[in-house]
Amino acid sequence: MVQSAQFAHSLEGWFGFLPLWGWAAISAAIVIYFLALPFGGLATYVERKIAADMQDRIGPNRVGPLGILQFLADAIKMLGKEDFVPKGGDRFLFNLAPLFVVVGSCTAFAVLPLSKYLIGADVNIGVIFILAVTTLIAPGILLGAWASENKWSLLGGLRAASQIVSYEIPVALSILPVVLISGSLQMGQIVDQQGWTLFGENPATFHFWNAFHNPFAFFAMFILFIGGLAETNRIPFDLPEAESELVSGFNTEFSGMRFGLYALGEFCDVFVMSAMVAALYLGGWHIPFLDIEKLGFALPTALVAMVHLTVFMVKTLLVVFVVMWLRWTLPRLRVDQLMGMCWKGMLPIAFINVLGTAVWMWVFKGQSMMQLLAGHG
Amino acid sequence: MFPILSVMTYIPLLGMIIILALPRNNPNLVRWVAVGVTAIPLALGVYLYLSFDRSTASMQFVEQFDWIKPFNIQYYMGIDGLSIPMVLLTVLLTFLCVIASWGIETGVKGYYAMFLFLETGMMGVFCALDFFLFFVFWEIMLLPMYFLIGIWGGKEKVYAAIKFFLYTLFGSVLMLLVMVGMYYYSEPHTFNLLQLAQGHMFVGKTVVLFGHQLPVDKLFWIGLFIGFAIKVPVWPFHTWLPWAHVEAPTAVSVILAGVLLKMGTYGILRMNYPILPEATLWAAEFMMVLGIINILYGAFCAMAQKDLKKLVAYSSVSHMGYVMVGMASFTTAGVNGAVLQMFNHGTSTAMLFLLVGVIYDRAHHRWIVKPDGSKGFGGIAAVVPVYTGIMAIALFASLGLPGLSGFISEALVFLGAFSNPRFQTYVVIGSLGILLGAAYLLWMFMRVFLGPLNEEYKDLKDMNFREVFTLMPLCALVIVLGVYPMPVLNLMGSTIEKLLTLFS
Amino acid sequence: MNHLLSFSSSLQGYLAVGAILFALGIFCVLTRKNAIGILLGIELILNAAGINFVAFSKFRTGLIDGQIVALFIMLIAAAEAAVALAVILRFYRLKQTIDADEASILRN
Amino acid sequence: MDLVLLLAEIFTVASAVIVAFHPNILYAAVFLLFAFCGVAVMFLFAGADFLAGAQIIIYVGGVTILILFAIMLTQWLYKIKLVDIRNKMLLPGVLAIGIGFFLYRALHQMALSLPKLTPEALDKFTATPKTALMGQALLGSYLLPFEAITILLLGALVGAVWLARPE
Amino acid sequence: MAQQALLIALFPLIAFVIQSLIGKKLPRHGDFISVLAILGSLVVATPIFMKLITEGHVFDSFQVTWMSLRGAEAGRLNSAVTIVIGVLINNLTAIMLLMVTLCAFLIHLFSVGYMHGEERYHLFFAYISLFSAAMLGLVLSDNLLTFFICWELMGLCSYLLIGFYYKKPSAINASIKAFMTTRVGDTLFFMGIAGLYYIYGTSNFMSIYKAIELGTGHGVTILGYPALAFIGFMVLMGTIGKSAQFPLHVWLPDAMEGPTPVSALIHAATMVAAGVFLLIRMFPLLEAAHVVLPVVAYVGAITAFLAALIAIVQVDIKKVLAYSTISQLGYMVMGVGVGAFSAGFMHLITHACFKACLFLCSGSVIHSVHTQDMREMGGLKSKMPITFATMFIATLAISGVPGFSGFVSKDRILGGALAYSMEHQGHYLIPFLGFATAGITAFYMFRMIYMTFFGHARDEHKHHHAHEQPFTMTIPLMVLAALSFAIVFAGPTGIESIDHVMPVKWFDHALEGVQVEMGIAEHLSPEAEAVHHKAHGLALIISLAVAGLGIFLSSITYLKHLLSAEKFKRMAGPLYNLVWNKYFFDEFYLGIFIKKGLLNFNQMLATFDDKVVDRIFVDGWRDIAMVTKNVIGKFDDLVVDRLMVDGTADVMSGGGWVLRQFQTGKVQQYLVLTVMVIIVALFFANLGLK
Repeated sequence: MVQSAQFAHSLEGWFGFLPLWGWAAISAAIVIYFLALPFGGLATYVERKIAADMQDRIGPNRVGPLGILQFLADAIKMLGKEDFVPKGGDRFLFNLAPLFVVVGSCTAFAVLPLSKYLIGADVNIGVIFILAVTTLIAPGILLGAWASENKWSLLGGLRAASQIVSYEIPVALSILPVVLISGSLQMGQIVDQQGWTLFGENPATFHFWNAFHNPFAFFAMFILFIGGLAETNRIPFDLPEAESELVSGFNTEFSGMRFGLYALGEFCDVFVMSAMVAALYLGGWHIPFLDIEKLGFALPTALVAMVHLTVFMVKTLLVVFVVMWLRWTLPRLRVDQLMGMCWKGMLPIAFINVLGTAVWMWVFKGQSMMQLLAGHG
Repeated sequence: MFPILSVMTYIPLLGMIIILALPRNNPNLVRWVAVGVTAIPLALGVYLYLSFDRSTASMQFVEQFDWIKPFNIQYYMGIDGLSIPMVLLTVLLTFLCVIASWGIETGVKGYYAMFLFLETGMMGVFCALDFFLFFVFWEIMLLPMYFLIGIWGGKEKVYAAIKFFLYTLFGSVLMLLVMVGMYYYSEPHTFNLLQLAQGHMFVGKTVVLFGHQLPVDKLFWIGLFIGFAIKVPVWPFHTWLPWAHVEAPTAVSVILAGVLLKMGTYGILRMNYPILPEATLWAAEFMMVLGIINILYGAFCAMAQKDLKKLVAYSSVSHMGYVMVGMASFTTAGVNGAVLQMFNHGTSTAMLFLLVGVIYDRAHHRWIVKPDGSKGFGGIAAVVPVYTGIMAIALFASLGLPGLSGFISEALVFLGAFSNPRFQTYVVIGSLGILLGAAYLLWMFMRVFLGPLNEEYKDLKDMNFREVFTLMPLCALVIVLGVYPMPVLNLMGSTIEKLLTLFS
Repeated sequence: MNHLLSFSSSLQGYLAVGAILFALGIFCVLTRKNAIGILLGIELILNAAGINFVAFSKFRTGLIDGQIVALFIMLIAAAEAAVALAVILRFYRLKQTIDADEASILRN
Repeated sequence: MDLVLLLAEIFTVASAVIVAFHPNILYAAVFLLFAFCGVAVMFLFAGADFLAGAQIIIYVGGVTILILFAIMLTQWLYKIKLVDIRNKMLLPGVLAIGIGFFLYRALHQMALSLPKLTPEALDKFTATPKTALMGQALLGSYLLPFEAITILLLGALVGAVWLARPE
Repeated sequence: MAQQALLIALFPLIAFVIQSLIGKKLPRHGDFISVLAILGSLVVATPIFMKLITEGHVFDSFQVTWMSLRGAEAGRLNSAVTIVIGVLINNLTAIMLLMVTLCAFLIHLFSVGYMHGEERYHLFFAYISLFSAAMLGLVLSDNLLTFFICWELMGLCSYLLIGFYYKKPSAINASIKAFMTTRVGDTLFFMGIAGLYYIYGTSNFMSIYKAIELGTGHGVTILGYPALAFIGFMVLMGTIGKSAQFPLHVWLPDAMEGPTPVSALIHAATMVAAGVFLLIRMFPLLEAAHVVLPVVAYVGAITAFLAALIAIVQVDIKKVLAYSTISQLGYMVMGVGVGAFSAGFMHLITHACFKACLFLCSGSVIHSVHTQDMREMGGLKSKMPITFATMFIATLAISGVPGFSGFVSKDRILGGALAYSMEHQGHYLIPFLGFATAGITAFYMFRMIYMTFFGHARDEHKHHHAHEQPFTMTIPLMVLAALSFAIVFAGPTGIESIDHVMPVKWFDHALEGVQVEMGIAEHLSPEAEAVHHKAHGLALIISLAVAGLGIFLSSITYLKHLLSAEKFKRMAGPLYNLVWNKYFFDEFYLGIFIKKGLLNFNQMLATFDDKVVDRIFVDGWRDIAMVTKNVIGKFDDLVVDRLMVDGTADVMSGGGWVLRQFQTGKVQQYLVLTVMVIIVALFFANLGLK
């Protein structure tokens, strides 16, 4: 894995370019695509496997050991399919739309804080960056649906777009408590502050995971998670592709690699959302109550980075697992329930969370519950 | 530092928002929330009382920062010995009134929301040290009061509410003029009450009005005085009071008499005295005469009333006269007595109004003598002994029986006023008020409680636990302060010392 | 080429882009029959204004005030878009068309 | 890096041209989206990092979607042809060019009259993160406009909902 | 000693608290608590008295700060703002304490029997406990402020106890009358206290004595009067109210509506005597004020005489005693007024004992025959021997028969009065009224005894049921009767030979000590001594003579029926009418002053307030506003609106028609125009640029 910051630094020599992070983001994004794409593939496999387990089936088991290479086989199948555009459809947009989705979700990987020493681009507007690029998904779906010249598709697309636009608001508001707590939009900084150690140095400067910083942040995490589910069109919010109503929703007319791109984008989006939950609220790379850099002896940076990466991935994948788990647990919502829940339920709660966190920060001078408990006033 | 005064002021506002967000169909929830919300300022009030530094005359628990910078308007809160008794009275009475309002059945949400809003206004008035801020809170307070009387009041509620509103607004207008004038004439321009009180800023300055050159400080004094006098209420600005009291629901009457009236005298002591000392001395005799008129006029009118609540209302007029007399005496005992009387009248008149409310809840009228001349009540002491006992305590506290709080303050007022040779004649005339006070209250007591039982009321229920609970704290205060008033006198000593130094 | 590069990264480059966007926006507004098309033009115009503000903020003042104004422009644009689209939908329900020329009730 | 900026500008202008001239309103909307993205990149190069993020979130995530919605609700579903551009282009063209020209000229003159920043200052300005600064400015000297905008937004929201309500 | 003495007042206070809160739930409704409390007080008070007897003098005091007010002020004599209260034990206090606790204890005891089974039994004891506490507190007070507080509390208890039978309209009327009448005096008394604070800055007795001795405060005026005179008169007003002196005596007879023990304790022995006690406490001030004492004397004398006259015609046994009380109080006040304040004080003590005895006896009788009307009694002597004996002893005492306490004290007052009139020429009315009263007293008291106990039973039924009372009620009678013998006080009788026989003279020694403390020890010149001696001798003879005459007349009229009372009644005619109606004081006060005057005035003022101030001055503004509104509204409608506004509109609409031709309704056309204008503007703007 190339240290992207260094990579960007070398670019600077060529272009003499200042904002360093701008390039860093783009370059890192290119690198991350190689992480994102396998993830997307693997995720389809994992999802099928989990589904099978839950339904007491075996699931994919033919290709490779335990069927683990199934996604490769699927990919090859997709690539081999006919390039098909529906009659009356808009070819240009039909081709363009899936790219929106993939670009939108994969670019976000650039700023995910995999480790203290392994962040694609630790830009100072990291959180906003993620929010910004993932908005590209909505037009992607909408345009693809329109270009299909299909009523079901269009309905699915409209549903998806309205759903994503609506849930964007509680999601953004649920990120705000973290911003209030850490005073930064930079992913690395946000994660770094969530450390907590029982040994060694005075932990007063850290405040444990943001989820446990105060009660409001705890609730905000759930709002973020639920909003993320809706934004990624996951069950129970999968109305845009509700097979019982709309055949397959916005991607009804898509086949082959275009369909693959939609699927890939969706899974990447799931990963990004899960990673956000993990990084913003669940301490990111931090091992609970232990800071491997403050054990009293120095570890090699590479090892630290690997441990961090492992921890972060474990947390993220746990969240992803919950997402998949929910798919087989909860029934789908109706449209009015969906919107009502967003505007009447989650939005007020998110507002209360923001206000509550602000009050908490003011009253307790920014200390977390753990700090208060530990008495490090 | 923890902004305790702001918290006390705005917690009710927060409570109002919470209450407005509660479901409409669960009035008990609303009531309990209101109780909970008002309990917080009460608890903080206890903390204030305990941690208040009695040895200094300077402002305490100060919060000060710029609010509207270009006009030098500050958000300036703080309390001293003058305000803290009033603050304590406010939080206590509001808490009790919320409990006493349990019987309100219509528009519970709105009622309690307005009530909490009212508490915010009252707290703000007593804590504000910036004239502008003071004025804002003064006006804020007006609004919920208007609605509380106008919506939940009695038969002629609208008339009473509008009367109250217009009267007070008239005073507010004058106050606003004075406020602007003070800002204009002060150097540097400021609304800060403490700065205005430093140095005799307005002495010797004049303004030409209608072709006459008039001294500014006296004009200011008169303007402010009328503004506050309406709230006190000083004769002849008192006619809103019987209306408002009679038409308002019980708890609102309590607040009206217990807290709002005090704002007038508080304002005079807070503004007229320190800011315009020369003009105050100039008008001392005038204030004294008005005070005496208040005492006697209120007492005479009270004696003629047939409505129990109106009687109590006029007794308030009379009792606020004592405050005026004490203030105008410029003696240690007088001013101490006046401030103590503000507190004591708050407790005793609150008791009376609460008790009137209790009987009104049961009998649905309050006539001592019905308008057609027949007997309203009579001999009900036989069926409601607890009620009678508490009423007797309230009554005797109100008429200044030694051993209960009213006596201490009235005695101090008269001792003080008599110590000033200028006013001895007035005091001797005013002492008639003590006599009349006893007369109208005991006469009322006789006609309502004693004598043969009016058979119509033989099934009257005695007070329930909630009602006794609302009255017990006041009862205890009345007795304790009657025996040993220093807990309250201690609070204000230093401040009054500083205030009186201006006049000696 | 270098000339073009230095122009494009200077204030004048930004101003030029802003002016072009503005002109295109005006053109779009004036030529579209469709109300939504007019809206598109307006968005372009607003963006052009934002570019100018940001450009001056960077190249001349060195303060962030320009960016703040640009932010306000964005917010107003969002509000405007919402209201405009609501109006258009309403208009559509009324007239079954969104041709701007049809919106002439004011004439008489 | 100037190259990238130049590409972004060209991309922006090209997209804007398509917006103005493409007869299909939907395409115009899609290219408007691209133009927004290009402008965001320009913002980025002008040191407005936060603004760039906001540009994408608001325009791409909000305004464009709204416009697409509106188009689809009023055009496709009801079978109205999308191509709707006027033939009379001369007067608008002249006016547009004229106003663009004068605008550029006026701003250019204004730019000349203002003092230039040193290259160091320019770099420093570009490198400074703006989020915190903007936050302080919005809650400081720009508090009143900020509050006014919030009220405007609220009003717009309510108004829009009211206007678009079902009969 | 002084601290322990506080217990005396504290015991009954605690009893009051217990009784009022939980008395109803206690066994026997808690009467034992009150009795034990007052017994405790008696136990604490006795050693103090014994110390006085053995050592001849007690003095102790202690003070605590009650209120300390901070402030600053100018323009007054005393800026002291610390209110100090405390306890003062001196000879007067010691005697009063014993008297009050003893009487109160006996009366408590009596009440247990008398009030048995009454409704609100526990409250009765609560009230009289509070009363005892207040009275004892008053005695213990070393300053006028706490004195006043206790004074008022006694008033409250009096109010509550008179109105104890609160369902009886006459009782509640009497209670409110008593409270209000005394409060008239109280209010003025408080002005006096305020005056004291004004000139001395304190109301502590010892400080006042010292200040008067030093002469401070002379030359200060209040309301234009000399300050001391003002204060003296105000204090006198307090006494007049509390001790039921003319002209505020009207409440005391009505107060007999209360239970009889209350009448005995409050309205005979203690509370009403507190007024006299106040005069005695303040005697140095009265003396220093010069003008007050004669007024005091006249007030006392007139009261004594007028009340005695009324007593003759009363038929209610308690009313007779009530008027007798007023009369005797008049004696005391007169005694103080003529300077014989030790005699006055002695009469206070002796009167307390025998009058309490009389009241309790009457209570015993009433309890027995269930009526108060003497015309329905008669012949009870055999039925109630103990009651009769004790009452007879007390009657002898009040009538001034030698050998009984009343004779000693009354004689000394009369002697003092006579001496006073000899020294100050012209004041002959005082001794004259005094002697006359002495005769009348003997007359009506014996009339009462005869009507009650002698002769035949006038109401057989009631007579049949009459019976002697149980021991709890008779023992107090006997104790009080025993105290009615002169030997208890053993003061100088004015007869040298007797004085030598009984040399104890503790009372006089005690009073001399008090005079020294007050700084008014008498140093009579030999001539004055001679005058006094002569006067006392003369007074002895006259008083014996008039008392004998009174008893004689009473005996032949009511015992032997040689003279007809009815005939006298007819002969007296209008005079009888006047006396029977108590000189029409009640009618004057209630009918004219209150009903006609005060209430109408109130009604008028309230109407004025409602109809004139409120409706005209305040609501009048609304009418003015309405009229103004109408006028301006018309103007607005016709001139401003029609002519100016609508006219403008016409002009505008004409112009609008012209301009409307430009309006096509096509948005984009407008835009084209707008852009054109902008371009033109920009063009001109660019012209200015280089």
